[in-house]
Amino acid sequence: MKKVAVVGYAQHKILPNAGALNEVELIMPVVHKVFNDLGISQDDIGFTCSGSCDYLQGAAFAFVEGLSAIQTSPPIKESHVEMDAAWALYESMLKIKMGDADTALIYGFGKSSPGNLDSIISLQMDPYYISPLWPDRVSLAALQAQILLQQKIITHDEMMATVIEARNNAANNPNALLTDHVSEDLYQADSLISSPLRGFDCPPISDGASAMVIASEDKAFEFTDNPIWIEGIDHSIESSNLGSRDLATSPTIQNAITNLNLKNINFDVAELHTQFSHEVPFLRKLLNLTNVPTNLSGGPLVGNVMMCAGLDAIGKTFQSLVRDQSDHGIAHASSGPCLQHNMVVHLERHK
Amino acid sequence: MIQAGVIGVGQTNYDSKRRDVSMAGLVREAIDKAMLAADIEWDAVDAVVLGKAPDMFEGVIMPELYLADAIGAVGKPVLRVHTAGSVGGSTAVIAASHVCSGQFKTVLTVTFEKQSESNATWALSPRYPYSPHINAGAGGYFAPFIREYIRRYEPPEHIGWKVAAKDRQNALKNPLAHLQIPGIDEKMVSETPMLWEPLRYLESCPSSDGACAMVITSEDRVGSRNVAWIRGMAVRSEGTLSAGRDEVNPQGGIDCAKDIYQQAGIHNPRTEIDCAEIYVPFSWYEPMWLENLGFCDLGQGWKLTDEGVTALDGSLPVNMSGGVLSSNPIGASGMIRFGEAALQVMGLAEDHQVEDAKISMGHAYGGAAQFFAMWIVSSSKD
Amino acid sequence: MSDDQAPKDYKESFIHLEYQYTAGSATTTFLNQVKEGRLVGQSCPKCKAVYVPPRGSCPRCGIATSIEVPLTDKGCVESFTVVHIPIPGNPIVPPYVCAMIRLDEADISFLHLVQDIEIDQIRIGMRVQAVWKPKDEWTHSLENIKWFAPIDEPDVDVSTLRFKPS
Amino acid sequence: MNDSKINLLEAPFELSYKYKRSSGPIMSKFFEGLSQKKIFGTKSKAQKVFAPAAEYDPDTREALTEIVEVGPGGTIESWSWVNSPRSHHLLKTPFAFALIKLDGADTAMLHMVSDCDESDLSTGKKVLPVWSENPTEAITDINYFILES
Repeated sequence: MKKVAVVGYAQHKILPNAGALNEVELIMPVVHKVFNDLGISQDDIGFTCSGSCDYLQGAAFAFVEGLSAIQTSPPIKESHVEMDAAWALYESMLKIKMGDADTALIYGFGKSSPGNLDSIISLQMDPYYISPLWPDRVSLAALQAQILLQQKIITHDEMMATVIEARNNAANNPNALLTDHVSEDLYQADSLISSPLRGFDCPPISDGASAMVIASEDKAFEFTDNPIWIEGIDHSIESSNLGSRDLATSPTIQNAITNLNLKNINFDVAELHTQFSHEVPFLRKLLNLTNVPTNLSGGPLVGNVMMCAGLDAIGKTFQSLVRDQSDHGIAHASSGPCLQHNMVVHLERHK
Repeated sequence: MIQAGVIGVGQTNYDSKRRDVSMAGLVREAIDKAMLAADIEWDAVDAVVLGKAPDMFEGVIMPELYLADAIGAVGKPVLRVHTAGSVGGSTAVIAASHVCSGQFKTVLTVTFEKQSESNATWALSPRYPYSPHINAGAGGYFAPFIREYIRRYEPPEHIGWKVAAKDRQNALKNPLAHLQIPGIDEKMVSETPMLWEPLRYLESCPSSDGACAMVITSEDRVGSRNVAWIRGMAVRSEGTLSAGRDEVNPQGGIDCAKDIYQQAGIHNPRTEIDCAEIYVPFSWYEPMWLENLGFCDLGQGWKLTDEGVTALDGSLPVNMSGGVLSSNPIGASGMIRFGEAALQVMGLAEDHQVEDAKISMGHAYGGAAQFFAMWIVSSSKD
Repeated sequence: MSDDQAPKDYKESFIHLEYQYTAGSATTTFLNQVKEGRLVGQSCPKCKAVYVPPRGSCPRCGIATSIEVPLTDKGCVESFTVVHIPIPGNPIVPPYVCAMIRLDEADISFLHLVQDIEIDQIRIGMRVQAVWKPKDEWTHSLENIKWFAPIDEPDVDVSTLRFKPS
Repeated sequence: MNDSKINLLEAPFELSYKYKRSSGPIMSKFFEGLSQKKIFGTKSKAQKVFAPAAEYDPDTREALTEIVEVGPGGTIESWSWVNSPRSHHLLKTPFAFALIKLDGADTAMLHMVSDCDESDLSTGKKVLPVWSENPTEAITDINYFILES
């Protein structure tokens, strides 16, 4: 099977409200940025794939609008997932592995500011039994947080430390939306939105876009001296029946650990698509990352572009490995309530 | 590239309202049939690929999350594809890519729409601020392209009626088809009310509930099963409001067809392809796509239709199943084309079987005639 | 949630979501001009294609359309359909003509109405001009143009309209 | 194109639809039951009881057809207290979303718990449904659950 490398990644500055910018105006700068970094154009791209969600901005076919940001003459090989763009990366990787393309452009975009994300996310749930009760995204996440706390898998202190660390790390991330320092006192004084989650435990409403270029073994070195290889990638989904899941663990993360043989790898860096603070210590323990620098970008707690934050975790890991000349990175993308669908990516600098 | 083939196709019956089932039940009905046809059990399924058109049709966001249990995906990778009307076709291509990449051996893919849950026109056309009241539905969007085709090549008016009657006559031989209109003929079509000139009521697709599933597997897992080998597959996209597009004969369709012919070693599609399932939601798209896909020269497509070449007993039967004009669960409509193409070369198309079909084509398009997905399947591997 | 008149075989599930629409800079600029009775497109700095209404990009080239191009309100009917059925949410009474209007100097068309002519007289290539509402009714919408009406100029051969990059 | 000087056009709009849901045979029985103040689950071949009545077993992937009555009481498995209900919440006074394992079931049901304080809640607490006076064969035929006194 062909090996596939990440060769470029660009992220729009995360905005609280990108009102002035439509999806085209968000996507185009990041696509141009990643092309310019690599000295390439759409003509060098064999496959293009995007991730987005119509309901975020309330427009059917948001991705069709977004495609206007891309050069499509002559017509391009292109597809779209109504998922986080991390899954657009997955699809693109399959295209390269099968030999249908040597290179791929992946982009994701999301504007959460136009709508009410809480009620929109209710519509991800079972439409007969659950969404008519309009559970919001924070309350759903809180159900898992409560179980993790009760079973002492994580602690309140770990959640607080996660928030403080995320804000501190954000200072080094020029694209982060929230960079204000949070003290222990400030955290403790914050009100509970859905217990046990405070406002600080939740990600900000964010608008943005990101783009990535990946390439086959044959092409990667034409584009960059620093390809970062997708050494392993695995994803799987858990039951839609929230009440039948064991929320104290994650069988899909366990799948990835086994399938990617992660046990004996010493990771230098990790970026996790953890939208809520409790998910960070939970996943770090599951993935054996307690001593691995995690979410150096600040992660979703300092900027959470829906449909893009999973791709961003992969992109930020790529950037860390290039910048620090380190060897092994692990990235995680997620979808659905209480980490229902998880992807784990093992990135490696050396071939 | 790893060889892959379709070993099972499963379809629900299509109807305006499948009120007897939930969304999960609808999708599962197609899956159960596909797995039975493929003679596999759940443990053989390595990944699931789900496709459907906009989430607003059913008001369920990212429905792979809600459907994970029904589609048997728990513990497995699942991908959700959305490429507008072409989605059923692109979903099949992506499912096959899972196998051809070598990552997976056997993939279950399923597409659906339960249009009775909402009104398609509403779901696609909320009133947005600052936008004028011009929207006239899908027919209103495509009718001007059809009028331009007619202006260019001056075909007689009855061509559209002929396609509409032919596809519905074929539907009478497909018990799963939504529209079953006994005695349908050109005259009946021509007497139905005009909707969007030049399109009459019976020249337009219905709105349907339904699901279509397929099992695609790699060469080493086929065993002694009946198989439709995937000999070529491709997708192409054009920008929506892009200067210089020819909406009547889009370059994306031309390029996509050339790509799959080259992969399959087809030099003359008109003689080498035995039959085709082409995405024809409005009657005139049959001649338009025949030209776009290189079955004939520009301006000659309507003559193939007129001469009966595309009839079930013609030399290039098109839409043997009744096509989109007879069943249109939008998200599944493309995959039905791909699956019906496979059934033909597997010899499983029953009453609408084309005798001795060995090579067939599945085609889907979507958006503003800008998204294309196609494949060639064959009874033989090379 | 459910309604007593509803047949037994389904249940109603009411979904109500509220959004704030923001037009984006290209659309805002365009509609600000429309409010003043002007049609201003944008052209691609690379291939020179002129887009109206502009959406801020040239999908041919994948670049921003930064150059403003004032346009006339005259053009031709690139193609059209006669809509005979009522469309939910659309107040216009059928039959009416919905046409692809190609403004002079523009390289894409947009859909609008054609009136002030017998429906069976409308043809592809026919020259038309915008009929504006009274000025005091102008808003940020192409509805400031009531419809396009024929003008006494020779028809255009639409096959010559296809954009060729310069 | 990033001209912040122009006054951006903004306006509210809404997506407001009534979707027509058909429940299929299993969920129809569940909803019929609710309207008669009964809660039904489904039992798998391995005797696992899913409540509310699931159509498919996520693990064995079998279609579930055997209907069994459960509840109406249950125990709290997890909860999240919402002190200030937000615009889309059905209850306008403080309440909890909770995962409730109904008596006789092996899986939990997501619903709401109200008429109590947060400090009254804990895992393992017994709850009872408060039934709607105007059942419509919907999940909202249970208004919410209350703590068993």
